[in-house]
Amino acid sequence: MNVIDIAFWIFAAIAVISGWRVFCTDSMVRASFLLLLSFIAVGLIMVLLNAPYLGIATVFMMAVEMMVMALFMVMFMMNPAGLNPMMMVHQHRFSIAAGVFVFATLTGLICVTRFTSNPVDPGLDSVASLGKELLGNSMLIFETAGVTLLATMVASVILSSRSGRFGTADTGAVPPPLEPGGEPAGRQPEQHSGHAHHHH
Amino acid sequence: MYAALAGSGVAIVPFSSASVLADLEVGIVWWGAVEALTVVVVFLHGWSANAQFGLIGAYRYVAIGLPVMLISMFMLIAAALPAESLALPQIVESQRGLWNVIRQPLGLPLFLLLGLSLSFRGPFNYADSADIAGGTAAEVSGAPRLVWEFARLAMLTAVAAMAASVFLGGYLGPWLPGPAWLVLKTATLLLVLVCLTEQLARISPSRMMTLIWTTLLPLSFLHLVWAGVLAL
Amino acid sequence: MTLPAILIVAAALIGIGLYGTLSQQSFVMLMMGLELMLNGVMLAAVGFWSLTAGGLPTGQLLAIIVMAVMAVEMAVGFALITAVYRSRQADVTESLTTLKH
Amino acid sequence: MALTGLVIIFITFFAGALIVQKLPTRADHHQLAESQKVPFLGGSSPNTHAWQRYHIRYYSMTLLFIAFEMEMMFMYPWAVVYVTEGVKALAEMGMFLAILTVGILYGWREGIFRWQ
Amino acid sequence: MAVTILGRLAARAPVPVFVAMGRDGAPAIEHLLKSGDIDFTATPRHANILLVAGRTRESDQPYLDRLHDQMPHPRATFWWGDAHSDDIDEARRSASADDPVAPLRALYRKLIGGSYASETHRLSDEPPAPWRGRGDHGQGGEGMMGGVPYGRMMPMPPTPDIRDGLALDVYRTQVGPFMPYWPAGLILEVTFQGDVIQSAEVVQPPYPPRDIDREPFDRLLHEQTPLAQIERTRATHHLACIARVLSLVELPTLSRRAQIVAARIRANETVAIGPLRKAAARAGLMAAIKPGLGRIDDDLACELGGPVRRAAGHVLDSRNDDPTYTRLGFTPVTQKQSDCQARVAQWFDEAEQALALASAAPHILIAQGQLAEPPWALRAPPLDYRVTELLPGLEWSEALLVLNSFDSAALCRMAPLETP
Repeated sequence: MNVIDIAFWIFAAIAVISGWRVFCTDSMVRASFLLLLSFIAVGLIMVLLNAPYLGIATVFMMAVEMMVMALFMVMFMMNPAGLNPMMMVHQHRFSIAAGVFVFATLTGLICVTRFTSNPVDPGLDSVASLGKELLGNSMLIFETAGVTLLATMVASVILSSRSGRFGTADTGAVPPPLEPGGEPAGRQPEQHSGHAHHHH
Repeated sequence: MYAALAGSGVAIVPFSSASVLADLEVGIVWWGAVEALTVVVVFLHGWSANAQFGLIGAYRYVAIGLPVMLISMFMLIAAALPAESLALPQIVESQRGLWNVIRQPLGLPLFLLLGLSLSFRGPFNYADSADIAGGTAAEVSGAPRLVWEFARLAMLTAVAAMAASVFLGGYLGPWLPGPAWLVLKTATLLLVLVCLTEQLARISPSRMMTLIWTTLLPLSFLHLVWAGVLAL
Repeated sequence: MTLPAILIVAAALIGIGLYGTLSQQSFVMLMMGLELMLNGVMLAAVGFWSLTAGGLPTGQLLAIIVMAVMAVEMAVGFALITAVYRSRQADVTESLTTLKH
Repeated sequence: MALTGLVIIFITFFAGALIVQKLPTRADHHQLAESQKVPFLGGSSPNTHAWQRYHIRYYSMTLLFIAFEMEMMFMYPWAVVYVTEGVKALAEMGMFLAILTVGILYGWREGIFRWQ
Repeated sequence: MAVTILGRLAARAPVPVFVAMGRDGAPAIEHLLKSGDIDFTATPRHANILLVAGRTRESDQPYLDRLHDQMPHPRATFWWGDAHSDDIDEARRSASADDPVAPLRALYRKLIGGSYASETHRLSDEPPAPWRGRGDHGQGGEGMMGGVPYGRMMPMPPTPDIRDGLALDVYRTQVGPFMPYWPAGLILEVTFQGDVIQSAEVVQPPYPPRDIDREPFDRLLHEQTPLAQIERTRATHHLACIARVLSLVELPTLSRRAQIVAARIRANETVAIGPLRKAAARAGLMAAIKPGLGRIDDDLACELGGPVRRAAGHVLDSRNDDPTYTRLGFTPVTQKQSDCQARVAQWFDEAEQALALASAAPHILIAQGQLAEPPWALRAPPLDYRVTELLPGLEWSEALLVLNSFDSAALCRMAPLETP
């Protein structure tokens, strides 16, 4: 049980516990930053598996994502600081069963299969090999990733910003009328905005 | 926490060719992670006080902190091109012949601007400015405030040390031993940063955000292309 | 640091992520569950890459692509939430019932 | 291991900062009076929580930022192998940057870099 | 033992003071600025001494108590200005004439040394929303309906936002009378969504302009006064407004320099404003203020009069029909658009012009007559236009710029008490 193993188990414990705590804390902001803690732990495990670039990149990427997650959470959730207890859970038992079932099957599979073991030689410069790979024979993946990122950018901008070329976003889509210029066809969605119950 | 981040920022700076506190193979990526976590920490500092002014300061800082992180990454990548590695000791070694600040002129000024915005001083003071009555530090007094101010200064020194090693060839220098050079360069950069604090006025966050995305980012693209062509 | 240990941790993360996704009502918490699952997948990928695949470059590429999936999924997810909120002021899955009946 | 040096320094700074913060309060055990905890609003007292849904004005900028962030992830390995790969890498990264700049120009035209 | 060494060190440090600007507290501030070892803090939390400069209204007493309680121990209040009950002992009061620096330093040294007891809190100690135990659905927790650290009501139901249609929670609060760079005494009921102001109403009008600015103009009503003195007061008033705008755009050294120049002008020294203006321009003061921010239409500018009217481009100035001025070749200076930038530029131009006039005619006397421009003649009627109609849709820092771009007299007329 040399130092690396101990470190691994510590990080693994942090990751799992903070992951579990994420779903049972009231306050939203605390949940997102607990998730950040668990991601940092996973990132550090990756560094232990001598993939330093991936590990630190995970920490870097997740810090940004959790920051944005916290921003959005505070923007949309009812009481972001969890001042009143939040029991926002439905189909509770079913989800617990699903989670445990998946975990059990996976561990069963893991224990059954025998893995060939040829560990990576620590001297490998992982970043250089990744670079050669990106520019080398998997350049196609690299460019398609670029195009998908562009598609995400455009999609997220259209969906989230109010100003659009064809009128603002909250004018709502109206079904076309049966005869031109008439009353919009189809069932009118009930006007009451589907705002959930008020916490009073 | 902010102090711890600043400390780890300094840690990856190589003091001399042999000794470096943390010979991380991917130094620059860790500096990016430090910047991202700083944004998170400053946001929490503003959020924790449950007061309106602290909140305004925290959100304005995140609005400016996120795009600034991008620009600093472009600068560091441009510096890593000739060095062929992300590790800081190699970057410093690559500057043995010619310092990066001469080869890539645009790098140092932009990186210093980022340093100011990272520790929210001068024209980038969106987190603790006086017009929101002290911003995130509005509700803090006594020892916690002392630590907060110390952490801001520590982060400024971390930025100065980082800039010195990436752009001015950290410990390279003819006569003096390695670390002496590094301390000298970091001190000069700190002096430049502190003088820079009082020069420019602060524009409103929304105009600053537009300024960053529409002018500083294309500048960093140009800088990167210039470094790429040069490094061929 | 054996591979089964890493995979068990990854399985645990995936299990918790699934529980979170299914049980939480609010969109944002649902997305956090997804993020956690993807994180478990990435951990498993790196585990395989370093202990069985012997440093095959495509293994790392898979991890980077999983990270890209995380980012894309999160960006588009939040954009959808903003659009839904702008029209319906609803941030809880319960209140979206137009498809039901 | 590279990591150990980093983690040790992180923990020492963190612990140092915490100790300095907790040191003085141990000495003068002043119990914070209730009226001292009021947030500062220029003298007047707040009547609701500040912890509520805060309408950030740059939400679409953050979404675009996450997509742009992924570019950084791809650029790090590119930077390392750039010199050995030569002009081919420059052309490829040029294309990658061009694609993502189109995204930013689109965002700029949609005006998401202003306070929404 | 360590604490005493630190204590001695702290005693020598500059005195952290939070200033609650009263009716005419400005002279005290100029004294403190010149002395240099007084450190003005942005919040009471960073200060040990609350300096109440000038006379405050009776209605401000609860706000002062709240400010006093927000200060960390060891704390004390220092009343500067004479309209206060004499039960406060000598160490913490000083007449408006003499210089407050020495007593402040002595008080601070006593406070740090511990020989002076820190004042206890004035407001009641129990939380306003007392904890009524755990509710039936498990609400409650520490501070019922309020949580840590301060029990307060839950937010109001969301209302659609004026700028981007997302209906999120609205944060309605009063923004208080005593804040750095806030018109002294003004209290606004502001509703925020995020950091953009949705709507604002005046709860309490600001204090009228400072007496020392109005004194020469009042004296002119009934006797001859030297022209130089009138122009010098005009210059100091404009410089004080400029100093506030400078510190709002994060140029504290320039703003301190402007205030020191104003103090020296009041002490009749000849000082040039040119270098100050060039330094402000170089630092990008004009670029920092968004063009078109706080633009007001012409007829309102005409009613407000004074520099605001000239900033809107009207060549009306009561001085140009006065014989002595026309002999000195006086032509009113104007700007074109009437927004924040124009008003600041107008202040600079007028201050320079006033100093030029003052130096050109040091001992000419002006005949007795009605010369008081609207900003200095207070008795002008309040307008029905509210300054708070300018604020909705503005981000907080821009709103502060707009508020500070009007001189205090114009603000008083535009923000009278709301008649409920």
